[in-house]
Amino acid sequence: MTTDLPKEKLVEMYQKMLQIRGFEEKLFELYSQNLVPGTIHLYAGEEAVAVGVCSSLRKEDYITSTHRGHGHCIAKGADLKRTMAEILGKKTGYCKGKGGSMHIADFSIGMLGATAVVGAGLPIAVGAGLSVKLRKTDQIVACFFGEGASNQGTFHESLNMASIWKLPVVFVCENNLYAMGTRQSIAMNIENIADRAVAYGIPGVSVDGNDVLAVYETACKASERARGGEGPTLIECKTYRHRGHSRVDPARYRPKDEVAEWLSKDPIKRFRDKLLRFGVVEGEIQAVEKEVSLQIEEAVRFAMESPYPQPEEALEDVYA
Amino acid sequence: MTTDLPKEKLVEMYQKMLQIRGFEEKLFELYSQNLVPGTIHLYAGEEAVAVGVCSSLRKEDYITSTHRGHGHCIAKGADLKRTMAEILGKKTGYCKGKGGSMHIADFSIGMLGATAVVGAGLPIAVGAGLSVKLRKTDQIVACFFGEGASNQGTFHESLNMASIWKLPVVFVCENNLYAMGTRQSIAMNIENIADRAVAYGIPGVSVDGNDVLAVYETACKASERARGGEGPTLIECKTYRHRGHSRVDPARYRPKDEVAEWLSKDPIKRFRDKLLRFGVVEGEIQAVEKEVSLQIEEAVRFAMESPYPQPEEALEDVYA
Amino acid sequence: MRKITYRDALREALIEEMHRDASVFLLGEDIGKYWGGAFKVTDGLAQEFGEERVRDTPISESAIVGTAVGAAITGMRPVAEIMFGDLTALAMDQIANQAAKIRYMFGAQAKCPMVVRTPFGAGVNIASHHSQSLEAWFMHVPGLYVAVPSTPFDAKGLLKTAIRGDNPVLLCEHKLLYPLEGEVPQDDYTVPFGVADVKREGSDVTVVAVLFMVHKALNAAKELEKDGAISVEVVDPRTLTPLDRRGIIKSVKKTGRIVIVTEDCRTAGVSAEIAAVVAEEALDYLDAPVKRVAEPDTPIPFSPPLEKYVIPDEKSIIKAVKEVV
Amino acid sequence: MRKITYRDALREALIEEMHRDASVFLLGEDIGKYWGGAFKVTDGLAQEFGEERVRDTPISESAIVGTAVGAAITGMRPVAEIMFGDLTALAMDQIANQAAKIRYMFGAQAKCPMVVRTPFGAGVNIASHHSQSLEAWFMHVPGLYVAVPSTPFDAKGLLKTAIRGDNPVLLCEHKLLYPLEGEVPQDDYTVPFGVADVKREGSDVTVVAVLFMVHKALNAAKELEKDGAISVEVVDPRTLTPLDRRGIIKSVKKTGRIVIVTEDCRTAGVSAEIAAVVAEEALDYLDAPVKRVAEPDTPIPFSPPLEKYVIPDEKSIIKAVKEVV
Ligand SMILES: Cc1ncc(C[n+]2csc(CCOP(=O)(O)OP(=O)(O)O)c2C)c(N)n1
Ligand SMILES: Cc1ncc(C[n+]2csc(CCOP(=O)(O)OP(=O)(O)O)c2C)c(N)n1
Ligand SMILES: [Mg+2]
Ligand SMILES: [Mg+2]
Repeated sequence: MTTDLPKEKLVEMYQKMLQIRGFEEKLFELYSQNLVPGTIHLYAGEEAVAVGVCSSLRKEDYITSTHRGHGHCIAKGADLKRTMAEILGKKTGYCKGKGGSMHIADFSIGMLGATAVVGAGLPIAVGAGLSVKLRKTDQIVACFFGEGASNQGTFHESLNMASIWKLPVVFVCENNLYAMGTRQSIAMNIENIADRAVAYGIPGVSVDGNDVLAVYETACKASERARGGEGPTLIECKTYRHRGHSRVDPARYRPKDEVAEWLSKDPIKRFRDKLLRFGVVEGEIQAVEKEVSLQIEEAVRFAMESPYPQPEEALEDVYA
Repeated sequence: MTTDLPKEKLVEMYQKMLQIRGFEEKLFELYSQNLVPGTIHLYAGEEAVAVGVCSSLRKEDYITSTHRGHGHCIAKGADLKRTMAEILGKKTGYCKGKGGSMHIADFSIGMLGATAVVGAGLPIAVGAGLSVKLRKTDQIVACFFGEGASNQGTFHESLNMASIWKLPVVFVCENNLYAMGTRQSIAMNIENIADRAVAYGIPGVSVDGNDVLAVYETACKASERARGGEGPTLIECKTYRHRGHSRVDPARYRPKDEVAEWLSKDPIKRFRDKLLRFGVVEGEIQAVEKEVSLQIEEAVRFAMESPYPQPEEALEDVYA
Repeated sequence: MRKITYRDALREALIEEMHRDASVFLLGEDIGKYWGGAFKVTDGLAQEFGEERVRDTPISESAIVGTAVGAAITGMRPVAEIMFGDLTALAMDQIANQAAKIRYMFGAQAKCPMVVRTPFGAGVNIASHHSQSLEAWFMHVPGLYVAVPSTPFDAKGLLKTAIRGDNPVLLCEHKLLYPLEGEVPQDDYTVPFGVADVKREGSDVTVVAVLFMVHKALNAAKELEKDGAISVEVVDPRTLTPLDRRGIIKSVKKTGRIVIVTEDCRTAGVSAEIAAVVAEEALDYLDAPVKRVAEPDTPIPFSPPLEKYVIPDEKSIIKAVKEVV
Repeated sequence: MRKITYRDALREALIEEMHRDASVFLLGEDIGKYWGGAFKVTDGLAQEFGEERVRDTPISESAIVGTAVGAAITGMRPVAEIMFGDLTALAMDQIANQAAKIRYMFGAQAKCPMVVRTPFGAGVNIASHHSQSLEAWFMHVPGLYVAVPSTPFDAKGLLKTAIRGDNPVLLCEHKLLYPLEGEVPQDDYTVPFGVADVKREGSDVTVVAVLFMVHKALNAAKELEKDGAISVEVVDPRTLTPLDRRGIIKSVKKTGRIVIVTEDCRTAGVSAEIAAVVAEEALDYLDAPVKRVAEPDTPIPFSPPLEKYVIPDEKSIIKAVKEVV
């Protein structure tokens, strides 16, 4: 496989993937030390999806996200420090500590927020797409959701609506094979979520979700289509989460060899090898890796040192 | 076209279709005389669907129904008198006057009731199918709904669930081209609702919904499949309502020639011609027609003479 | 002053706001040129503003509201119509968990200026799925405003306030109010949220009523004045969130008695909250127990005598008033 | 008597009822052998009863409840789990418009014996979409029963009553109660609906509390007894529908004072209905205004200090009690 992408873009994509991975691994650690309140759903293993898709977007484009949202956030360009601070419940976090891991958002970069109600983000993405159309800008919307979410009624209503109105929405299904402990085959009778596109008269594509360039290319086509006023696309990215559903889940429901197989398809490792083949030198890669690990350390420090909000702030921000 | 059906069955189907038509036309009349409270959604023109499908069912099989439910009710074998009484709000009606036109039901013949929330009947049909499976009877469930309802989230969730559990449910989409004033093409980007079956890995079939024998044959196949434990089928019956959406709707949104074309495909007229070709003699047909019109008159008389419920009965039947 | 119907007052508000602000648009089932809304509130608007801004939707209540949310947080001011109030149940997640919470959850990064218009109420024999009054559910949703106009004047003024505001609003209409006529100024005006309106002054008893019940309360008040010379003050909160607690309490302090008349079913309804407010904040001024006049705890039945029996009427209001005076 | 947890008490009820009656079955997301329920209430049940009767579902809340409805009206006794109470919003139509109304609409032709189990409550920092207490919505749904067990004993007994009854029941659990231990008899028993339980006798003030708040009320009562020698009676309604109004009023008649403690947000919450009942039916016995202790009208925030601030605690209960005594 070759690519026409400039080296800088490739390295930037690699950097983003590393940021996500590093961020999640650090969170895992902090959680074990009881420093993360509530729960977290880690994105490790699925980095190629968020980064592949978001690399096809412009800054002013929108994304909507899920309970597994840190990766989307970082891929869209969110600040690691404020993301980390939010997840730790700090006042300096994106949502002043009101949202936490499951409601991360950065409206300044078009990250319209994570909803923790599975499937609830889809109609919101449709609305953002409609807004774009009515305001006549050339923004587009990428809407992330899991294969489990594709069984929600909102999936159906949203894809239908986006289709009839030819809205600039790219629906990105992160098929990581499981919804909590429920394997895809228990919850639906089809192999490819992409096939569901037929029901709405829109294109549906399945892609290797652990290959960031494959995701990127697929997303670029869908983005162009969206920006060109031709309407939505459903992209299914086949991927796998490295860890349990949420921090406390040992994921015993997954066969060991399945896990091993997917770990061997680690999107970061694969992309690193590719970068070398594309002529990025080892030293350059290591420099990025070093930089990212410093960024993560800095994010943690920032978050840890940040104050909690004052209790009474709980009463603010209910109404505008 | 030929048929293997015994003459009695054919005549019985014709009779049911006539009952529905006669019932609806009479209701139209009564409504104009201010004798029907509330609103009514007439089924005239779609008789071949209810009769074709219900003729493939056994008495102990279930159906679920919609706001346009009189036809389903009659086709499943409900008593015309009690149906009419219910629609007129009388105590002798199936629901003691509590339900009316939009909530007609006859549990004694497996008619599990009409819901007026568009799309809400689908999961209920799935539940009935699951019940059958768990109780290990050989009943099946026919679930009626409109093409408009196929855009509801419940459609998606229900077909998916019925598919994964291989439930004995026949989903019957009555595609009459409109949902109130909204033409199908405004509300969805596909031609055939049957294509939506792909999303659930089940068979989807489109059939001429104004040809009662075609509907019957399609329904028989689906019913056999259901009874055989092979799971659900989605049948789309292309049909047309002769009148407006509800009693007050003049249906000006429908092009005149479209209406004319569909009126010329009147399922009752077509079936009558066929009966003659199948060797049922004119006299026999006329006898049925006469009988049906007497039945309707009797139903009206019964309903008109029946008392209203006592006001305080409003407080009964909230809990078992 | 000219008189127009409640329906026309709502339509005028939509028209004027759509002219004033290009970010206002409408969406809902059959609101467009083929039908003009099940209750004709949007009749003619698609013709005037085009189908982009007056948008017919598929039957997808959840996505209708969700789409409004997405549009609202990205710069638009959608006004969604849910054809019948009972069907808000289908959009409950998008209304209560998304629209109402989005600002708070995201630490005020977003605002969600949108309106959901929907008709509640019984009285036209369309049974259990088309007749409920569910305002109380939405009062229990922080982040959402709930408006309940009872007159053409309030309808136009509250809808304008709703559209211009930066928060999600459920505008509760009532089926029987649409044809009602009332005075509505030609000039632009708004009705503020959180300010109850004394629809009739009185001194013996406060009757708090909402939506169609305001008119039944006014009729009852007239009757009572003639009849036993009881002077009834009729207070219309106009918005349930924010609720003008001070306005209600002020009236109770004056009269010492309160009857609350709502069309929802009694238990945990709108009247419960108002009763609780009085029990907490004005107990010492009460000369008689609080009274609720509401629907009994049943679904709405279809048959005319049954339906009539469950809907509060002038008689039941008069009876309640007499019990406390 | 042996002590078991609230979680185990619920599980025992399910196991015993499934053995007793073949028509009882369970459905819900991740309730089966791979997870055993998000809060492990159904742990091991798929292994014991098989996957037909302990059925993992897709993420389709509306269809989960709708499927239960369809099964219930055709002879089964489904127990559906909605993983978090907040998600009942997605199934609101099936719960409120279908399950609760089906018997009435169809003139008693059908019965709909089903249970929806779901956990409410905040306190574990999982923010606005996983922490609400929404019991009040369901109190406002005639045709539905609403049970709110606060102890392992009540949990088992109420769940059994719910399963054996012929009506739809929302069984409200609470996340923080699952690990709570309490005495539960080995023998079969049920707890009747509509009978409040005096969890602690007292004479100076009645505190009505539900779910986890019962325990905070009991702690506060202990504190108050020591402290200022105030004798608190703690009344737990155990079911909100039917509500044991007589039981509550009886206690108020004794104490002359009432504080209502619920974890839902204040406006139009459970406490509003209870306050209204007292204001209507026991006003003359009140020596002080009714007091509500509830969450403020905000979504539930994530960060620990914020969340802690909005959840009623012993301190706020003690303060409220002191204000009325
Ligand atoms: C509507 C809803 N149902 C259930 C849950 C509980 N829950 C949280 S994540 C999850 C699984 C989601 O699966 P999927 O959509 O495949 O996303 P993934 O977690 O695999 O990324 C479930 C069931 C929820 N938050 N919202
Ligand atoms: C959930 C819901 N949305 C809207 C309505 C109002 N309504 C009643 S019938 C109808 C059209 C239904 O169209 P379709 O499903 O095609 O059935 P048809 O009337 O054509 O038989 C609508 C929008 C409703 N009753 N329920
Ligand atoms: Mg998944
Ligand atoms: Mg139709």
